[in-house]
Amino acid sequence: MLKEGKKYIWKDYQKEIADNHYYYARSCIRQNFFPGSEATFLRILKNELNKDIFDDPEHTTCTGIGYHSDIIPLETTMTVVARHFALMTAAGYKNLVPSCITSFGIYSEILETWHEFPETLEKTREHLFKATGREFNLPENVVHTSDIIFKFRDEIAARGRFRLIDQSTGQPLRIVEHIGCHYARMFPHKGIGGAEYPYVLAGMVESWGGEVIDYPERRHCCGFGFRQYLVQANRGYSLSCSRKKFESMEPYKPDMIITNCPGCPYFLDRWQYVIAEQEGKTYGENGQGIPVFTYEEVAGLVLGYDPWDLGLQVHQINVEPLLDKMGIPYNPDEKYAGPDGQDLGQPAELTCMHNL
Amino acid sequence: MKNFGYTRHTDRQIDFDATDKRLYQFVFDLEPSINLCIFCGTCAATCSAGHFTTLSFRRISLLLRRGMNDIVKKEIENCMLCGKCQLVCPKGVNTRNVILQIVKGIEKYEL
Amino acid sequence: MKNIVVIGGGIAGMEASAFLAAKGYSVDLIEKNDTLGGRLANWDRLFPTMRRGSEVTEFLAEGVMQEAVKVHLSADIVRVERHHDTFLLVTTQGNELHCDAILLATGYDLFDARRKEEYGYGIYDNVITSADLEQIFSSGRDILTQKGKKPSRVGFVHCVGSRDEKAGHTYCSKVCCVTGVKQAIEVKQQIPDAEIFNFYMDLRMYGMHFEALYKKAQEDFNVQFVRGRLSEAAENLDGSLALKVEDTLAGRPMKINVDLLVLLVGCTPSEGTRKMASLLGLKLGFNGFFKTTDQHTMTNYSDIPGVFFAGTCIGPNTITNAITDARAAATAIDIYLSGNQLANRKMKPHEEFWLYPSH
Amino acid sequence: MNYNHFVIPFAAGALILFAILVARYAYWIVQMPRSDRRKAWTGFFRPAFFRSLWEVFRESLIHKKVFRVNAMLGWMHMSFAFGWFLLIIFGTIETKFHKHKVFNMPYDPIFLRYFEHDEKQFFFSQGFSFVMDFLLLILLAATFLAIFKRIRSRFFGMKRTTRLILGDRIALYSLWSVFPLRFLAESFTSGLHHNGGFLTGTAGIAFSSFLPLQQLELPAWWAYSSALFVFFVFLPFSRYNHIPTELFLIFLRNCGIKTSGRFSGFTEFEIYSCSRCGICIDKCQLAEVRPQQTQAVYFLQQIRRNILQPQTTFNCLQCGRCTEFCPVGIKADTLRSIKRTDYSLEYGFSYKYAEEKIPPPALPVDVGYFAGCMTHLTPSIKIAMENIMKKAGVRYHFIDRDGTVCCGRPLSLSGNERQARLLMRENKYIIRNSGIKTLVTSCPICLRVFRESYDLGIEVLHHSQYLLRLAEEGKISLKPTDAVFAYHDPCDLGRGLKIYEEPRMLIARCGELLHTQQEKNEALCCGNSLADFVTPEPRKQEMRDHTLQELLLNNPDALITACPLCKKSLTYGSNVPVKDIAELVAENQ
Repeated sequence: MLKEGKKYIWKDYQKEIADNHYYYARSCIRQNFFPGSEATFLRILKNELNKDIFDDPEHTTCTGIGYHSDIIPLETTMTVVARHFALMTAAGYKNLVPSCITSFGIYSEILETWHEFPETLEKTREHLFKATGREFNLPENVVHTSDIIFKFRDEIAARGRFRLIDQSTGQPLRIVEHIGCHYARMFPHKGIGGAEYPYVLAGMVESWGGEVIDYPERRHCCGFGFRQYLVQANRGYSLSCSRKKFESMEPYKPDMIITNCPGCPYFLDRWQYVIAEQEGKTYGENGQGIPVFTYEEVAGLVLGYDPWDLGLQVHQINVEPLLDKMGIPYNPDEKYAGPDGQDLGQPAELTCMHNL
Repeated sequence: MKNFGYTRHTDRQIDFDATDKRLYQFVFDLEPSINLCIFCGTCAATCSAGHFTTLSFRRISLLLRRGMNDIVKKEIENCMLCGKCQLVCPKGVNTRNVILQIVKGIEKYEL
Repeated sequence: MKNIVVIGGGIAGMEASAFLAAKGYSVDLIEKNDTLGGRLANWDRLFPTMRRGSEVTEFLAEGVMQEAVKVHLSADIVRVERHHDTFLLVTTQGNELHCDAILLATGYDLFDARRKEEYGYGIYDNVITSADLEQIFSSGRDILTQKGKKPSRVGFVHCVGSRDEKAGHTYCSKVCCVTGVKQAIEVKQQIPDAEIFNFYMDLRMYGMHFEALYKKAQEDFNVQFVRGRLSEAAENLDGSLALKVEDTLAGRPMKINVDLLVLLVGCTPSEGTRKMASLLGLKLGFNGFFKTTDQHTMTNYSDIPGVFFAGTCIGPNTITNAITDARAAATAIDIYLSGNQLANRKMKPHEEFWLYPSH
Repeated sequence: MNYNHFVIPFAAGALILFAILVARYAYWIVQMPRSDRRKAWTGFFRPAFFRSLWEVFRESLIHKKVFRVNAMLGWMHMSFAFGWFLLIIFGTIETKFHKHKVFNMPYDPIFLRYFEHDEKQFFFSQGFSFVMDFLLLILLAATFLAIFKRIRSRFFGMKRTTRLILGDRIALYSLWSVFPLRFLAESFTSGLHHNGGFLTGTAGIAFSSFLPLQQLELPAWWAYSSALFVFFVFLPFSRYNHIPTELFLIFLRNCGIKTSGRFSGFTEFEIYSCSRCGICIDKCQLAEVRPQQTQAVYFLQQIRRNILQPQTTFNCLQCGRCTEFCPVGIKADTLRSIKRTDYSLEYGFSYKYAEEKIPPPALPVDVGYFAGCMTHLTPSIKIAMENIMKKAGVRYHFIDRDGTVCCGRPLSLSGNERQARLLMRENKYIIRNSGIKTLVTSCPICLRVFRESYDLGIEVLHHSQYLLRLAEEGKISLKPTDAVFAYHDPCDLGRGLKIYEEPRMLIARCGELLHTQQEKNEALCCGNSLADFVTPEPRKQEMRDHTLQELLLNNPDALITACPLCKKSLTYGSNVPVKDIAELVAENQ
């Protein structure tokens, strides 16, 4: 693998990322499955980087899930997106930062459609006005939250207390990065590093001391695929996709997986459990699973935040072995204790997975 | 094993390195003209048995190379060895001997 | 005596220069490299004969020598002025060349395989181009993987940068298919144990004896041809490459590992073509090669009287046809300079771009 | 009693030979089926015995068939066989007169010259000397021819000659030396005792002028006896084994015994009767295009040596030309068919799909037309047949109009008799189910298997036979033209089913039929035989071109054949139209 070759490609895929004053759009999935990640993002931006970011309570789904499940027509999506822009305009922001990769894809796609077919933009303005009486300006800068973290990755590294290093050996952790499909597949030039060798997560891993693994099925989808997961009978398809990735990355002995998409960390995490239950096959060191993280969680770990504040207790795959490896202290007793000390409940007993 | 209401799908992808190419090698060694096949399908279109069944020499020739011997074995059963395919083949593949050698190979390797 | 400047010292430029000089013109041949021979100088053996490329360049050089063509090596044109029927060209060395006709033989460039990102050229250790492989052949080195192992399986990918709208080249580069077959045979000759797989969309064996070469590859060298274009390559732990193709004839996706992957890169319009087009104010065709006056009959003629084309600057072509075209261009220039009526014939204009989306 | 130690090699050799042959033949006879053995015993008391004697004289001594194929070769064989036979007969008689005794030692006639020098003592002694010398001269000439044939086979009009194995070589060289050594030994003796005939006597006088015959005489007789010893001992292990074996073969065959279905003791007689004369090599079209040793002679040799290769078994057109031309009458094509079943497959084919796909006719009709797979590839034939039958007002059922179930012969030719039976069963059901009384097919391949293996109980005709019948019944009338035609006999139709005349009679009604070099039972194969599993396509085309060359020698206007496969094969290489007999009839109707 020639790093220079990747750098040659990366230089073609740079994008402008606004410096400050962000309008934050939360993700349906993430705020439910990984609430700690979004909280951490805001915490990092506000407390560590001193940025102005507005977390608007009025915004809704971008309709991405419905749209990609073929149950929401494009016009509706456009109007909903237009409403978000109206909220942003009203709040006085120009830089849109969605937390969800699919939302990022939706915004990018809609903006591109309006650019190619201006009549659809006019129609949308009309629809939105008729429905809500709102008007909007187009955002000046639309980037994904992972782009923001990428932009400030070196600042985070500088302020960090931990690095992605195995404390016992001093060797960098071996990290699989997994990019959400909607990040750059549709518009390679809207993703840092392009679609084939995205640099957004790899850049973070490098800055924070880890080593990126490029394995054969790196580009393969996690298998979420909306329809595939949402219909129970189709879930085998999702499962098969993730399994293909695990099988491919297994020989590289990864320490962790880092992702920037709502669905991917969820499925890469949960499917390991399902595969263990269904086939008795386990991955990771000693068969204890490969822990899966969002980039915010990893940034939080680097910055020395308390693992349970990051929400790592909601992961299916236990993160403790990795925390031990990195030398990050944690209190096992507080794992399932909520902010007020109430019991969060624990995952059910597992039959197959080792050491859980 | 827990029942989740779904199971993993078998992969449609041909994993070339995981399939058994002994049969192809066996046939190729005895009838190298099989590699002249350009998969034009003339053979399959004229096939007497293909008139009644799904038999296609073109597909057999291809799947044999990919080591998908189960399908080959199943499909070849219908061949009547009449030789029409051989007469129409534009590349001179000795189709009938290929078929015979495949069956022989299936017996040899107990596929 | 009338002067002619030929720009580009590849095979077309060389042969046209020799023919024009033999006709009694004073010919200046401008070549940007320090040797003549163009792309052929980097090619080892030729399809379908397997003769050395150098034999052809030597033959052509003999003509250039014999007819005392004035060869300007390491020279480039920096300025062109047009005065009625004559031209003034200024070279990088400061030479001012006055001439009555210009022959453009600016050839082609190879497609930059790095642009086909998913194939990993320049990223994965064991991905090389057909041109790299020719270099290995010419040098007499063994074909080895990056780790110095003899490859036990080699893949060839056809149409890299050709017939690919995403890569910006909609046309067929014409020579890569048969080059892929030729190189597959050569690799097999060097490594008889190796398995060879050629991944193709269509095999275009249009030339005389090309089909026979293809058949030989199948029959005598057991080269496997897989109809399916490579979608993506990824590197395995051991440095081999995991290829994803669809076996379109089986109707199934296929994964196959190879130790070495050869990308059969296509032809693109050359840097020299673009430069001369802007210096002369010539139109380029839809694909970026020179636009000829007519597609069928006036392929050596540009829209500027006195400016002519030869060889692959108007589109990909074989050596055989480039040489023939060079001689045709020499004749066209001769007819033009002799004032013969033949030069004044006109074709009804046609729209070159009717084939392509609105432009 | 005459005796010298040098008689031992001869006597020992003769005893060994006798012992081996008796053991071997006894074993084979035991291996024959009981019914065959019964036929053989009773054969002695039937005309078969005398027919056999006559055939032995004709073929084993005179070699009539060899003469027919190649006169020079015939002469050589006759010289050896008949010459040696007479030498033994006259030698024995001579001995009897000489000794005035009925019983002599078996070696007496062989070495008579050495032991008996007084030539004047008995009746006609000079005459015997002359005859014996004359026969020796003929045998010496034959030896010379044999040696010359080895060096220059083309002189005999033979393009190829058989390759020898070790046993053959030793036997051959010893045979070559037998008669020259006898000549030397007898000459030396007559040089000393002046008792020879015109040849040995003269030579003896000449030798005595410059050779120390006293010292050479005994060694020469030793050498002669030793050569006989070597020849006798190696005979059973060489091609010359055919000499005694053929006698039995002729008798057994005349008793009505033959090989069918599987190998028996009789087959052993057949296999060992091959003289390896090599005629089958020259007659084999494969020999023209491929160097492989696959012809009948090699096939039989490989069986004898138990090294039969599948390549040899399956690399054969089964055109039957080798059988047709074999001087010994070995049915090599039948043997090869049987041998192929050794390679038959256990399973791997299943045809249950066939029968329900082809429906019987809506209304009962008498005539059923079966086009066959190959006819569907040459649709002009079936169109012609339909046109003729419609025009002739025949009500017929086109059995395989919507798809053919293969007749099974191609499978049978691959040795998979069991699977072929499965297919035949399906087809038989379809044909019987159609309720027809006459089955007409355009394909000789189908026709042959319908007749030989189907047991349909109805009339089965080739379309040429049927068309001739229609013409003779006046249902179709043919207009003669000026055109000249050449006719290609399809192997299965001609040599296979002996249908030579019907197509010719039809052609004669349409124009002039030219003779070709090799026709009827001698006809060449089109090269595309379904029986051959090995020959690569380019070589088949080469064979086809040879065949076409011969067929088109007299520039016919069209080439007529009566087999869709032959038509398909010949069409690609021919520069004149190639038509099926049905097409010709349809055009001239």
